Amino acid sequence: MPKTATRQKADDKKTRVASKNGKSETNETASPTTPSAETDIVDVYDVKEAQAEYNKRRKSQIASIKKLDKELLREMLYQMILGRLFERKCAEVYRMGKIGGFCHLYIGQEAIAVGSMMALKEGDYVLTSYRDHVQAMVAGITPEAVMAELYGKATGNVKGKGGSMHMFSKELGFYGGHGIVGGQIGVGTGMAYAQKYKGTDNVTLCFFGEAAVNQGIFHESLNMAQLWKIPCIYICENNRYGMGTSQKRAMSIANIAKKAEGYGMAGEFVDGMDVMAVREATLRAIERAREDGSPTLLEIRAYRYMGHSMSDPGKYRTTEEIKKYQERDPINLFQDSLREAKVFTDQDFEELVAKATAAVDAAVKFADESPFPDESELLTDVFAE
Amino acid sequence: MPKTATRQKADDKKTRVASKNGKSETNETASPTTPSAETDIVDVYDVKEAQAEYNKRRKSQIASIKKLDKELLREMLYQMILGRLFERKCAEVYRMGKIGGFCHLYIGQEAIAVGSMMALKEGDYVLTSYRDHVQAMVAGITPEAVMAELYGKATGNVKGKGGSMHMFSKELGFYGGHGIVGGQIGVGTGMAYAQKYKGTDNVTLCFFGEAAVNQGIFHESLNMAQLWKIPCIYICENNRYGMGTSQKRAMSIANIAKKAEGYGMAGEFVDGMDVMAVREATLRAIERAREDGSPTLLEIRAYRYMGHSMSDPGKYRTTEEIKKYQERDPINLFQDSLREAKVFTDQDFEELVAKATAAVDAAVKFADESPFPDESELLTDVFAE
Amino acid sequence: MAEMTIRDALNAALREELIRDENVFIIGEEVAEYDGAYKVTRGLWKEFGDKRVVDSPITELGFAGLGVGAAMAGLRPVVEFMTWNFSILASDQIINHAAKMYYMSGGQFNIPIVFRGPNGSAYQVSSQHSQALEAFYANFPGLKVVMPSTAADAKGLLKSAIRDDNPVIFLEQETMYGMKGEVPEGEDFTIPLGVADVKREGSDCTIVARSFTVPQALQAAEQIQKEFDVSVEVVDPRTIKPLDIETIVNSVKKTNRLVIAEESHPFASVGAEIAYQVMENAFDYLDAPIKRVSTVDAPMPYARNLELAALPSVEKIVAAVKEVCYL
Amino acid sequence: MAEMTIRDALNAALREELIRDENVFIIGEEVAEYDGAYKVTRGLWKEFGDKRVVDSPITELGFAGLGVGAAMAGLRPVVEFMTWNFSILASDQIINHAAKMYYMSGGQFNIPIVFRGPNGSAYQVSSQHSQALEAFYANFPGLKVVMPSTAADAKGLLKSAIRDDNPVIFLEQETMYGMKGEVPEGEDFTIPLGVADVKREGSDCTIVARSFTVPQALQAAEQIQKEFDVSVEVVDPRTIKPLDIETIVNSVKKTNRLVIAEESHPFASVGAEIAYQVMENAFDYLDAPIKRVSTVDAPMPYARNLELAALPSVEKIVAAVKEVCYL
Ligand SMILES: Cc1ncc(C[n+]2csc(CCOP(=O)(O)OP(=O)(O)O)c2C)c(N)n1
Ligand SMILES: Cc1ncc(C[n+]2csc(CCOP(=O)(O)OP(=O)(O)O)c2C)c(N)n1
Ligand SMILES: [Mg+2]
Ligand SMILES: [Mg+2]
Repeated sequence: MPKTATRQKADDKKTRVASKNGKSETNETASPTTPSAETDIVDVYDVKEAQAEYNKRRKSQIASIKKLDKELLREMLYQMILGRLFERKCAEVYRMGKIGGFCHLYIGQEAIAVGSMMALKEGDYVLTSYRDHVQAMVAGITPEAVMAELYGKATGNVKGKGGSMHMFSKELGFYGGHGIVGGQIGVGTGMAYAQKYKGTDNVTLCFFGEAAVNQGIFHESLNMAQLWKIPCIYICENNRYGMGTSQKRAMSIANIAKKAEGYGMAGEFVDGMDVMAVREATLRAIERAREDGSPTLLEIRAYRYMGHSMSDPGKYRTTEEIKKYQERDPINLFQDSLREAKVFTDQDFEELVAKATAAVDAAVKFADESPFPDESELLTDVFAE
Repeated sequence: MPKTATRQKADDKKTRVASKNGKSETNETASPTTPSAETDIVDVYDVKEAQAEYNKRRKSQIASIKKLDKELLREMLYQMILGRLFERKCAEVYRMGKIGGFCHLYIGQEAIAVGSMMALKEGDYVLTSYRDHVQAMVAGITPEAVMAELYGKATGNVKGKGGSMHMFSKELGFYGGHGIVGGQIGVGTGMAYAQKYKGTDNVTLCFFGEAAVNQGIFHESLNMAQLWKIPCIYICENNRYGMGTSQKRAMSIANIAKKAEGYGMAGEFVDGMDVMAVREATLRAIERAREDGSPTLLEIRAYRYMGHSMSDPGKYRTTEEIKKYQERDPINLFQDSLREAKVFTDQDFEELVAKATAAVDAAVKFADESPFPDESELLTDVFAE
Repeated sequence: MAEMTIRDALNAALREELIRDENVFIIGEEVAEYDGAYKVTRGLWKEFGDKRVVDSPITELGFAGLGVGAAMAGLRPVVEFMTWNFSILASDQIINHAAKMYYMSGGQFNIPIVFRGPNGSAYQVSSQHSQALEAFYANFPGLKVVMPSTAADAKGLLKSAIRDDNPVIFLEQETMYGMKGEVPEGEDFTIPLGVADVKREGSDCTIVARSFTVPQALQAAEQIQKEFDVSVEVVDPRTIKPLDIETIVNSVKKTNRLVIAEESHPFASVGAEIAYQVMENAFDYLDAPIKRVSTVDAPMPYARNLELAALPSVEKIVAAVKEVCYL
Repeated sequence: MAEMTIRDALNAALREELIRDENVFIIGEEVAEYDGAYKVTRGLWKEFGDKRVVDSPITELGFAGLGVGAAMAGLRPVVEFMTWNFSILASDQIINHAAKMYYMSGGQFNIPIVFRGPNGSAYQVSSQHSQALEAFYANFPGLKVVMPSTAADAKGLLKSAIRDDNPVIFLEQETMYGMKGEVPEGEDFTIPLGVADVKREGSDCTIVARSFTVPQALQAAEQIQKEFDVSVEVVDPRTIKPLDIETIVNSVKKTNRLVIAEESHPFASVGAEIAYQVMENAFDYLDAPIKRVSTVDAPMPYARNLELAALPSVEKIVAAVKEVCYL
């Protein structure tokens, strides 16, 4: 009985990074009951239903896991754990006043960045919104450079000039880190346009939230992408909320993937708690894009565990709702599959958790000990010479 | 054999305002052959196909014509003829240098403004783009006031301050006359929002071209309209071109009405050469809107006979193409139906043509004799007191 | 008089105008159930409900356009931008539509609408979230532009803006929402648009400051008084457009020296305009070149030390006053 | 030297840069098959094909964003706005993305892109189509702003703009496209950004004019010379940002009098900025207040007589010169 096996393991602290001693993980002081019928979005997409579909896929997934390179699987799980622990640490040091401005955490969405980005090849590009720490690290930016940036230090990923919302690495093909909701959809379309212009078969992964879908630039960009066959893969990270507003209070339809039809574009709905499903859907989209530049819209549904940003009290959803989604924690689900596939043992998990913990601690130490930027930096990088 | 009957009548000059002695009507010096495969859009929507569908509807249409009030039918035909002759006159006086700036003519699209606007009731609102002369007149603005505005005279519809693109009448519920492609889609959504806010069952007809559909504000507005049930009827006047660019070179799908699905909105494709079809589709949309505010997207397909504006040489389409569409001239088709329905005789037609001709001549005389605005007008109407 | 924060003063103004005129409604991101990203609309949705206080999707151009159309049809929308940085996406509806509609329609359709929200910097929110946009909008005829710096001004000016029959750009400052001040009692308290306020009387030098820089200018004035026994007058135009140049010019005619402090970037700023108009009207009274203190001409950096170096400050204003007074 | 129109000079610059660097491509509405709404790109699509010259849908924000992304990825887009009025819809991509990317990314991603098209009035196209937007963009760090007034400047500056590694706002003027001038031969002819040009030498008064007002200023200078034997110098900054204030200041130090003529609206205009900087750098040299001639502070009316009354003109510039020269 794999399921019960899972449940038992779920109580084994050492191998569980997901749930912190059973309590729901969030920085919110959420009210115990639904504040308004409006904000109860469970009817939009039922967690049980998602789990049922997941269970149907389970067998074939175990099989495909067995086929995958073990080191790749290890790296995937490691990056998910690192992302989780790094973001937890951000919340901790933010409260200590080490980080300024806005700080948007990725906890609950790890399977999206990891599942999709680890399907890329050399020369592919990635860009996302202000919720960018984990994508940045999966792209290869070190936890040290990201944390130092959050601290506004000279050793930060962008020398302390961007902060939490603006991570960038030309060398690693990570194109940011953008603060205007939807803005990166236009930019990403252009990056992919350049990839095709140069005659490469490379693709761009453009991440954005479900609320960004309502912005005009989404519409303008998808039309051009399909019209001109631009190899951009539009990944809508549907974490159910745009700040305090649930999708159903902001969007006239529930099924975002369906919007692709309005452009004659390929669209697919993906379970964002299932890293393997994310990987496979992304690979299908990548194949189309490398083939003839055809773009794809992926709606990948997960859940934002924490508040919108560190300053979000989050009175707009219930603890029940948060708990409900957390039952399908992407790290737990992946660990269970890996265990069932007999790829890794609990000891492997412990090692990865230990490694990630060490990396996060080293990042904080590095950030703490780094100097603030020199004031002369204020007027540099305004114009390229 | 109604069809041949029609063809015979087609040669009867006196009763035909549509085709000018058989030549295709346009201000373009169009090349005889297709300049580029790209611009041959006949494959997108075949005129024969449209005519075939039209013939299927024909019987029931004749029947519904017979049920309609004869004076309403007379007014509908009159407004179509007036629009046609008024725009021809504009082209004529524009060439004489009487009109400055841009001048966008409506010839070929008359059935859209007349069929839809004449289905409205007191308190409903209308707004459109810069291609606004005919909508303005159907709303009740006199040909004199419109022509005087084109002449930039003090007696113009907006005192010479707006010109061809900016006709307005608060009294008549005509909300302009807007020059930014797509801009009026946002404004119209707000007008309808106010109608609902005030608790009326009124609706807003918001006209825009097919190229405006690609603007972000179309997407942003339709989402809000469906989300909040705003009684706005979005009428896409698909005249096949945005300036020199055919729909298929600018939009990734051919079927604009289908875009409504991306918002969960009602959408309908309408033959814009058939004024009765336009009227009936609009009535269906109006009913939905008055009921509970539900918006509708109507794609009404016609054809722009003239160049985009008076300064458009129009090298991007062939005379064959223009001729092909003109075979289904909306005024001819309506006259044929009225004749077949035995509602009007050729004499009625002649009277209407004579009346419209007189109205247009009077408008030119009025505009010619009117004074230019006083220079003191330059600084008035900047702020309301 | 009651002491309250600028946030609460704005909230009171909104509440009073919602009560006073049922055509007034508020629309914007998170203004309703969330009580506003910066809590300016706190409690209003609970009190007035879905019709009067509306959470919009994140579609700045769309809901600005909706507001313009609603205003054209007789309502009085108050459109909140979560921050003014995002209004750039909506600027076509503000500049090409709201600002021109009355003129374009030959005086038929005025647009009674208020666009409001926080402007300028907000503690390390970096370059895309720290812009002061008064110059961006003030350049266009048809728009009124307001920038309050105290609780009383915030309340009195916002009420006037909502009652005004024209589009009004109402620029607040996030770091000032918590500042307290005395506010006159009563729903009838308003402050007319277009009237400057002398925030501090003085005889030797004039500082024209607005919003963010007003508290700094007042501190600078105190410091200069103490250190050099030089008396500085602080003039707050409060409304940028229409600009009460007369009050400014009269002050300069008295002090013969002018410093302009502003949070915006310098190039073609409102400060440049004020300098030009003062020169035009009081050229012979100026005993020194006008000195401007603005945010540096670079995007806003994230690091706190760099951000502080970028922004105007008491020190920078003091230095400017010393320069024009040859101290 | 070859005589050609500004339109042809721009066209030649585009053509030469398309040949010189295959990363250069042109995108915009009607730029390809239609040869450009104002024919600036005439013949380029036929010569270079679909890849290098691209007709875009009417989605200003979208194709500006596409350009920014393409530039980030190493291409050199030349984005045409059919007119700058429509760029307001794209201003978020220009101001929040193109202008800030290099700084935000700590110097990693520069944006080599040119945004170009006609700016200002164009014979009775009314308020939504007649705006001069140089102040709108020049206020934001990270953007260069260029405004040519002759065929030679148009060609030399556009080539430099395309080769520049930063976002450049290149503002043309529709009513000037047909103006002829001598243009140096050869692909290597360029004019560096940031260098002003003295279009007419003079000793008694300086007129700083740009784009639309340069030919007017030159005529005004002739007229003043004839009528009053007063010698007027006309300085054309050509690049608004970075601004060559030194050349302007040197001229004022010589003439002691300054008139600024501009097509934009006055409030917080580039003219205000020039006035401020001149005052800052040459206060003691000014024998009269600086006088500015701008388009009136009202939306542009349609009627020809009103439009002419709204715009700057030779007469208005002459009057301003007389005023500052006390003639
Ligand atoms: C144009 C714009 N409007 C508003 C904001 C403020 N804001 C930042 S994030 C956010 C919510 C976005 O939600 P979503 O797109 O779902 O992404 P998520 O935060 O859930 O990852 C808002 C309103 C912004 N940054 N940019
Ligand atoms: C935002 C904007 N971009 C470009 C233009 C220039 N322009 C005016 S009309 C037009 C074509 C619009 O085509 P469509 O929407 O199909 O309407 P139609 O002219 O065919 O009625 C263009 C590009 C404009 N006025 N506004
Ligand atoms: Mg979200
Ligand atoms: Mg069209």
